[in-house]
Amino acid sequence: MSLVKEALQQLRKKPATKKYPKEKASPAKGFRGIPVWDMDKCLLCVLCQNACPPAAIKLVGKGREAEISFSMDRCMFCAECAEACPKGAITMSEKFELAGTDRGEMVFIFKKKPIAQEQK
Amino acid sequence: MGYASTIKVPFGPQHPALKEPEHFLFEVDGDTVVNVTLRIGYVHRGLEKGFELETYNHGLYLAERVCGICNIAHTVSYTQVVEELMGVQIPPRARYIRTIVAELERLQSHSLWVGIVAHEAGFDTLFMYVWRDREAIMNLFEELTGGRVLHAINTLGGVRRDITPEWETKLRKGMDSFEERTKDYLRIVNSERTFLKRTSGVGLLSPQDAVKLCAVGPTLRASGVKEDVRADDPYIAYDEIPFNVVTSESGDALARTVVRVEEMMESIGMIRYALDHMPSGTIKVRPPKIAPPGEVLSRAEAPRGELIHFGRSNGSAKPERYKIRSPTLANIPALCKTLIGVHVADIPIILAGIDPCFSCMDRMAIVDRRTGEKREIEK
Amino acid sequence: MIVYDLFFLLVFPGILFLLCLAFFTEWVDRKFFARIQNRYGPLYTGPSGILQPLADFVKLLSKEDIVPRAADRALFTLVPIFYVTLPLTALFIMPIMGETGLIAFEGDLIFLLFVFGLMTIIIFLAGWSSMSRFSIIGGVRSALQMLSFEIPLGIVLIGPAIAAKSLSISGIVQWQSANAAWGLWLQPIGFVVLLTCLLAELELIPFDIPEADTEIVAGWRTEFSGRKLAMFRLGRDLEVVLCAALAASLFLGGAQPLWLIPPAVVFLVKTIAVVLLFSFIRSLFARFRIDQVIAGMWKYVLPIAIVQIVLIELGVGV
Amino acid sequence: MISMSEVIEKLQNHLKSDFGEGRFARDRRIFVRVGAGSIKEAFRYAVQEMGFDHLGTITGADLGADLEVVYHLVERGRNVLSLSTRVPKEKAVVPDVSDIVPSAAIYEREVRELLGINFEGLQGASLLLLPDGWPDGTYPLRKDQSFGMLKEIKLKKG
Repeated sequence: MSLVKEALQQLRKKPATKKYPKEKASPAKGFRGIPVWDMDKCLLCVLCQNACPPAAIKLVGKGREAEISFSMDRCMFCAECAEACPKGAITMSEKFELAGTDRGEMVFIFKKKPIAQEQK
Repeated sequence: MGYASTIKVPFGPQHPALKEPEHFLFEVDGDTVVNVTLRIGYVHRGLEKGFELETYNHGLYLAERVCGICNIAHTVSYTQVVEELMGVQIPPRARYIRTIVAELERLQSHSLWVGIVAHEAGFDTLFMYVWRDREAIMNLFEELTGGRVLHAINTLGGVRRDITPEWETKLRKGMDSFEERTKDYLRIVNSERTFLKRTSGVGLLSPQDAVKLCAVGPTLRASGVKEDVRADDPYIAYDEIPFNVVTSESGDALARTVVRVEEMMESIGMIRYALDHMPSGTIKVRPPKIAPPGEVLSRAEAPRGELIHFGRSNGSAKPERYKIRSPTLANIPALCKTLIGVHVADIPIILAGIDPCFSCMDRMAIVDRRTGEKREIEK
Repeated sequence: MIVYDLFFLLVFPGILFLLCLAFFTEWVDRKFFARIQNRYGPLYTGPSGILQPLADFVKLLSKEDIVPRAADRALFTLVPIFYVTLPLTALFIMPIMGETGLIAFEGDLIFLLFVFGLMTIIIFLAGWSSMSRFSIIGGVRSALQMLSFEIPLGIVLIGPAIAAKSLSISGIVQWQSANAAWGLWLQPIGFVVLLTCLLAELELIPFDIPEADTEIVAGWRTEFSGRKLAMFRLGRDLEVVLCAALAASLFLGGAQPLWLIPPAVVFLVKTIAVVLLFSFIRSLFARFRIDQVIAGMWKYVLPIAIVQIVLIELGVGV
Repeated sequence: MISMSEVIEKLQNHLKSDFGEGRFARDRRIFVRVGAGSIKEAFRYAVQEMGFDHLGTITGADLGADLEVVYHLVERGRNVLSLSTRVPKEKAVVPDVSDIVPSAAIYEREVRELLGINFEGLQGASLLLLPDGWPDGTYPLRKDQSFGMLKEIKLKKG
């Protein structure tokens, strides 16, 4: 019978669980979500590709048109790439609802913006 | 056995009492267990072979994923082995942060376990309360390491994130509220008569058997043997942080519960002490890429018991042989011993007694208790 | 007048009302039990999840209905039907509309005891006919549990009958409204023993050994699926309504008009109160082992029940 | 708590000729190599006389030419003695020690399954860690087995 007092107290308290689809818990500040490349800072060096343990990052193509193809289904959100990047171009976003049914959609391509005409 | 031969009751690989796939085949005579046969390997992923193909840095993430609940213990052991192989000395502040995170994980793992034992005994309300309070620790982990379960905070040469002052205040506040919740659980666990009826005197393990069968961790300490890797063979910062090893005399399922809850109280005290005496300075040292030939054995006190990592390097960037022996594996003979001669209804509680973490254990091996009569263990 | 009888039989205090009451009590039980455990309980089906039990029922009806090869097919399909009809028939003797039930005859209390016994046999047959290890163990356990709580239940039910000098539940309710005295104040011990035995009958937490999910998967219900499982869950809810109505009628005065409030509403309030009581007790305890239950019932609950009867004989509670 | 040099010295005069070489890498860690013939005697001596009664684990290793077995023994939680011995790959037979420490059967089964070292006296032939129907003769932890080869292994049916 040792729980009676506690059980009655709980009745008055607001439930600790959240109504998930309606109320969403926002992740903490330093949360390691899916990595995002900021292509302006990116030097297209392959440091992140070598640092990634499950080899989820691949640099495709050469020169300015090269693009980073990041396959999210291999990624394990360990933030090694963010640490290895000399220019800090990779940041771990806060998105964590990443479930999907089609692995094809899980490959993200990051390209550099084409240089505007007047700059040439 | 005469006419009434034993019937074989399969437990697992999918069974509500087992959180992970394991197969126990119980020979039940009437309502008491006569013999248990164990078949494991359902989550064996060949990690040891994997270590040999990965560089040291990437092997860290393999070690972290051996087990979800005690991954700090695995990364602490792994980094110790590799740092000793490479001859790297980590800064004192990193040692303290590792200890704090290791103790926090012990809190999280033990409270998870208390909830599961309560659920096995049908005490669902305590299960809900304990797991609700555990969320506070998971949130603390999320803020510090960025991950609720897999905290990639230990790395070769130190830790990746430093403890900021405001996180420290949150930690202290979290510890205060968690402490008095733990006192509450201790009171409930010791006083709730229905829970006592289901756990006291169930699954007895005598000290002699515990030592003879090489049991480890809370299962060993609940039988009255005072052995804890943190006190006997201190690693990271455990030699500078005072704590007392919790033991209990009765060696039954209740003792294992009480020992774990009291260990949570100890961990809270240790975290506070570590926060007060936190040295300042850098938190990371750059490790070399390759390790000179050598072999190192590191022992850590995972929440479930003594965890052994044994690494051997051959001068290249990849380990030559890496062996992990997890605490659940060492507790299996003790588990099989306590399972003989109990009621069928008590099996889940005794199974949960050693806090089995089969993904840890499976990563390597084990045993089919030779069928036939009970003589093997006393061989 | 047939129309009225049909209406009474089929709609108001009859089948339709009882089914809705069964779903409603399951919803109340799940919400209250959840609130005690600091969570919300059903939320999204209907206003604050009130249609969840109905949704579960309909979902189960649409699910595949597997009969194990080794099962005794005839018995396997008959048992769920019995499990629903038995509590339904027993509920007709409960006074809901006024102080007399739809069918009230001298001795319907004994008929109720017979129905309780039959229910447990049906549960045992359910476990036995599905021929799987877990359900056989579950069935045997439910039979063992019945042997332990049936006698104290019988004794304690007779208490109010002796006080009211009538073996019919309606008679007891009328006696209580005549003397404006609730059975609870006259025989408090009887109420406590009745609650314990009803918990054992309903297989709620301290006594949910026949379907202990962490030990024998789902006990005697393991092999049932689809429509049969839907019937079992409905039967369980009806059984909860039956036990709550029994406790309300015998000890809390049952369906008595209170100034302007019609007796049916009073009955509803009392039954829901008893359901809440069940739910609260259910959240406090861990599960006993079968040998502890049998020993406990015979050593403690039975003597207390006998003490209660002795007290009434001595004229304490009349 | 006997000191480490004492441990090595005791083992040395107990095993005399068969004592390979002993060293300690750091405090509380002693590595001793022993000849294949007297490994069981060394193990029994360490467990029963010298108080190393807790068997941590048994590690198997493939050294190319021969196979190595390392027994990690722990003394009342403090000193760890790693007794190792080498056995040629063709005749990989090591005496079984589960009669001294019952839980040794656990680790011997694994080493036998993954590396192919045969422990004579170890009963029970059913596979534990590897899936049923694993083709015997292929030992996953051997250096010659690569991940690619292991992927192609088809499990025997029945």
